Amino acid sequence: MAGIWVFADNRNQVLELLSAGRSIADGLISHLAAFAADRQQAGEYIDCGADKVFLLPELPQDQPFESLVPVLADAARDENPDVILIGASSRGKEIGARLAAALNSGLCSGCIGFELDSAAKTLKMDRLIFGGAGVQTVVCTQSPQIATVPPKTFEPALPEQGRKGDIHELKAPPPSPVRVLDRVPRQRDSVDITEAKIVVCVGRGLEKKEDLDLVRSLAEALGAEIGCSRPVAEELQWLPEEVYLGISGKKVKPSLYVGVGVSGQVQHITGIRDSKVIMAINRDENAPIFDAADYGIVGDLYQVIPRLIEELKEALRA
Amino acid sequence: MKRLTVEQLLGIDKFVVDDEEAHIVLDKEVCRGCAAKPCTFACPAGLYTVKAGEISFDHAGCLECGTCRLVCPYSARAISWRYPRGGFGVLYRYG
Amino acid sequence: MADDKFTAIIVGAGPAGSTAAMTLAREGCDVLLIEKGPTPGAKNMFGGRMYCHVLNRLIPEFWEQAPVERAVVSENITFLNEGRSASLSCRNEDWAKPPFHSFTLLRAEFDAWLAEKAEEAGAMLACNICVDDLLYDNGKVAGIRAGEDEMFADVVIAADGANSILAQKAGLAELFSASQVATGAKMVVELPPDTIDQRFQLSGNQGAAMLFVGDCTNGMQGGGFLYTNKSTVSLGLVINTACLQRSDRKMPDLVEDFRNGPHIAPLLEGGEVVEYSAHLVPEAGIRMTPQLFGDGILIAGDAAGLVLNLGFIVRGMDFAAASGEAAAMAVLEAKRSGDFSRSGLSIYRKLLEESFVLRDLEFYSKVPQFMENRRLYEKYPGLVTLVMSDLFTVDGRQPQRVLKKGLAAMKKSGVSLGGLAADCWKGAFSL
Amino acid sequence: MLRIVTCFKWVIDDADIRVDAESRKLNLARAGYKISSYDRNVIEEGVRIQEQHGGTLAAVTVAPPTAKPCLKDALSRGPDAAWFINDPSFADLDAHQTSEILAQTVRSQIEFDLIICGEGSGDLYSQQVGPALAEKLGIPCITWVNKLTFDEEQKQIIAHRKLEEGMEIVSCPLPALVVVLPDINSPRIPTLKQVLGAAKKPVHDVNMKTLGKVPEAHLRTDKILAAVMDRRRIRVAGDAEGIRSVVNSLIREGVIS
Repeated sequence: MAGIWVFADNRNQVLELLSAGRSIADGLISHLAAFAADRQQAGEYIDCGADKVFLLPELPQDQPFESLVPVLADAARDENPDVILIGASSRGKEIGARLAAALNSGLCSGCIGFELDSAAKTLKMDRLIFGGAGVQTVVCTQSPQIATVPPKTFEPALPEQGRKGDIHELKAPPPSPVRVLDRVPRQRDSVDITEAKIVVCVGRGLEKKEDLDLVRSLAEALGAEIGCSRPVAEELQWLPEEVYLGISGKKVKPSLYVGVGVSGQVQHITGIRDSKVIMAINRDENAPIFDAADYGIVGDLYQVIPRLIEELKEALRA
Repeated sequence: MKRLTVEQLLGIDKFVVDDEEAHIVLDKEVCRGCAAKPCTFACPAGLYTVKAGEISFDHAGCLECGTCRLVCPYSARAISWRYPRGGFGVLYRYG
Repeated sequence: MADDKFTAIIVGAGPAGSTAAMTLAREGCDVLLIEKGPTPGAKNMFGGRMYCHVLNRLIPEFWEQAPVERAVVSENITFLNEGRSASLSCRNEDWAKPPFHSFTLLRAEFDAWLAEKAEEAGAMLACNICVDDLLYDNGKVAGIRAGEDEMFADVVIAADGANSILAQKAGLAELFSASQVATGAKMVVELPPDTIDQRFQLSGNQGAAMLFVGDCTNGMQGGGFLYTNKSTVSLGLVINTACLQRSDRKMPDLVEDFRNGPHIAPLLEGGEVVEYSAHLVPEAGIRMTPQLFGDGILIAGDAAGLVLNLGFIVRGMDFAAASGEAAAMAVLEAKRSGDFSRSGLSIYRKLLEESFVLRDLEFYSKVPQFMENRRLYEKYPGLVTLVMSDLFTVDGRQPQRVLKKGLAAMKKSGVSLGGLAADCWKGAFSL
Repeated sequence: MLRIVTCFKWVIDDADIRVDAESRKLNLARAGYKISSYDRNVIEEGVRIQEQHGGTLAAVTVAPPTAKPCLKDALSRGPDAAWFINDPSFADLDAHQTSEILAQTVRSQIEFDLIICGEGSGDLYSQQVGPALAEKLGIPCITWVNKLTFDEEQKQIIAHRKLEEGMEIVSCPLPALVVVLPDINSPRIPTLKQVLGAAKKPVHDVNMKTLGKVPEAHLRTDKILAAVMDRRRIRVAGDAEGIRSVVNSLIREGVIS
């Protein structure tokens, strides 16, 4: 038995992996299998492309999710899948690494894209190395070919009416010596700049602390969180250290980054490079940020921002 | 060849920035009374700038030459200067 | 050896410190060499060239193993004035043959190599350590403090560079004044080796050295330099720090102006800047030499201001290495007599006087003062380039005798005959 | 007595990597090496636990022989001894090979209660070696830990795991392997005496003679290219017209609504 397996500890990532897995399964004329927490999820995954769903056993309260590894390894030994895609959440990364070791196979961590060689039945997988400076293309020489895939790498699969699939229950794992004593959910109200959809970033082009109000009104118009470059937090201390972006600070990947008076040193750019769209406002047309931006507005931020807010309000009202 | 700004030049260099301890600390009170502010011209890294009439300085990017404390008319009082802690600061790949 | 007592603790693994450490370790002394950078050389920069004579004596044929760049065969001095320039060039192919005259080099690699030689000789090297203070015993320097740690030695050699923190702490020197030093800023520009060969008329291991006077410093005391390395070019400015104090142009802008100016840009076309660095250069010669020794302490290299700038020759590394060696010899002598006091170490000065170090600084003692003459930077580059370009100009007008052309150019440049004669006399007398 | 083993890697300093955007080649010619910054936290955590509970602390690395300077660096940070598992072929190992070589050496030569690994290496950042090593040694693994304590009475460790959904506090008897996050501690800077002391600490040289053979790679690297930032670099003036065109583009792209 072969197959393409997808596994993640959360629904969204399973759906993303199902769309990636579907293309591989079609290319290799194989079937697609997913892992679900319950029957309802199993049904959804089948609708979204799974031909088979393994139902994960319910774990005792004091067992960590990762104690499922022996169950996954046993299932893989039974069915010899060709490919296993794992959602690269924190738990997924551990599970992937241990599973690859247990199955004596290779694992491509942080796979950001792949190319299927249907003849050789191999995946050429891309991953970032050297802190994002390089892209390494690897092929797993063992079976199964395993990869962990970061969230949002693929679009989620969409449900299709009338799809059918098998549901297969997995047995409970042996008890893990790692016991959960407590779980503390994350505080949702504290601002986490790395989660923001839109980030407005303040640089040294801002002349005084009071002018942050101007930036705040822009952020409000955009529905953005405010971040800053290193000196604004470290030296001027206008904003807390938790929001400075860069190689030594926070790394963000919002859908829109707006740099306000940010010159764009490499160290800063490294922290924002994964943004979907980068926009910059700077008086200096030679500022390096413009080379790293999709949209650059050359002008004095004190004149540009009020106009920008006006245009935004008008455009968004329409 | 493209002209480079001093920020771009410093961006090429390698720094291990000491976020805990600044090796150069200014007494901005003294700087306020300094009209000439020669540091803003002499610093090869251009780290001394005037913002809203006040001197602004960031120790990240310092090339550790020592020019600032020699050109400062109020040196002893305005600039507390020492080398960064061991292992921190600028690291030349060529030199 | 007690665990924390050395014969000598040497602060700074540059050419002075590493030479001292190597010399002492070769004689079997317990030596600790302390460097604040993660590797020796990581914090060091210079213009770009070392004269070979000292190192070749200490490590015969060092070029066989040391990371040197090119052997300089081509020496050039160029006066710059707006779009005009006039150069004086000299070439000697023998300089690129053993025993070699001078090498261009890059300090990050070279200083690491020299420190390794000291380690091989038996010196203990500790990197990433910034020495904070000196320790005293009955008024005599007895060791150093770095953070919480104290380390003791019979003698401390301060080879900690132009900012000479330790010499000041020991009360042997004042903080150098701005007029005694220059600020040097340099770019390393990467170019393919054959491009460098073609543009500077070099081949094989040959290198070129170029000095520039005039516009590049905006008329301030100092000059520009260019040294060719294997696959990079070192380019920069050295400007007297006191002049910089009154400058209306920013130092980094001056460096970029120089690189992008009409005289340099074609030489570096297509090159990529791979480093920007800056450093102080002691330049007051013998006048700025501090007390070179005290009870339990010696000062060497840049920390002692041992640099010689003649305008057409700039020497620092050979002075540093030689002073490091002399400091080591002084320590050995003090060890023999068991006297590390001020008088026991006073032989250091004698050794420096007997070697070329203080001899040459003394010989050229009037040069630094001569160099302070503003006409050298403000007037003469204009005069020389004007005279020279007139000499080569054909425009169909009534020809004039060279002398007349010269006098006209002097008038235009605002130079008086008397002033020029006096400056020539001073130059001839001091150089 | 608690026997702690810390694993570290000597990696290329990514600050020294130059990128040629046109050929997409990475230029590593003048790149320096350093102890992977994640592993400085690993060693510091080992030191911290040893300070509180005593016992031994070893530092282990798998590297080519040219990585020798890493030993003095690692030992100056506190471990009592180092294990230098080296061979010229160890320059480009994949996570499987590294964890396999570590597992072989630890199994046959190093007694331990607690192994500490880093979040990932500064170069390849596979984030696999820790969990894979635990699996190969057949010991429990606790990943993404930002607080670690040892309960001497119960002979177990208590660890705080930082996960997407929040904190998970777990206990585990020893022997075990822990993967720590950089925010678990701030590595101290080695002092002069530590730097000097490092030269005198024992280094166990483990080479092919002891290892027998190198495990085969499970990942084949086809190519390594520079990551390029493909940005559109559209530039407009800061007037009403320019700003309006940018706003319209942003709306069209669906990044603002």
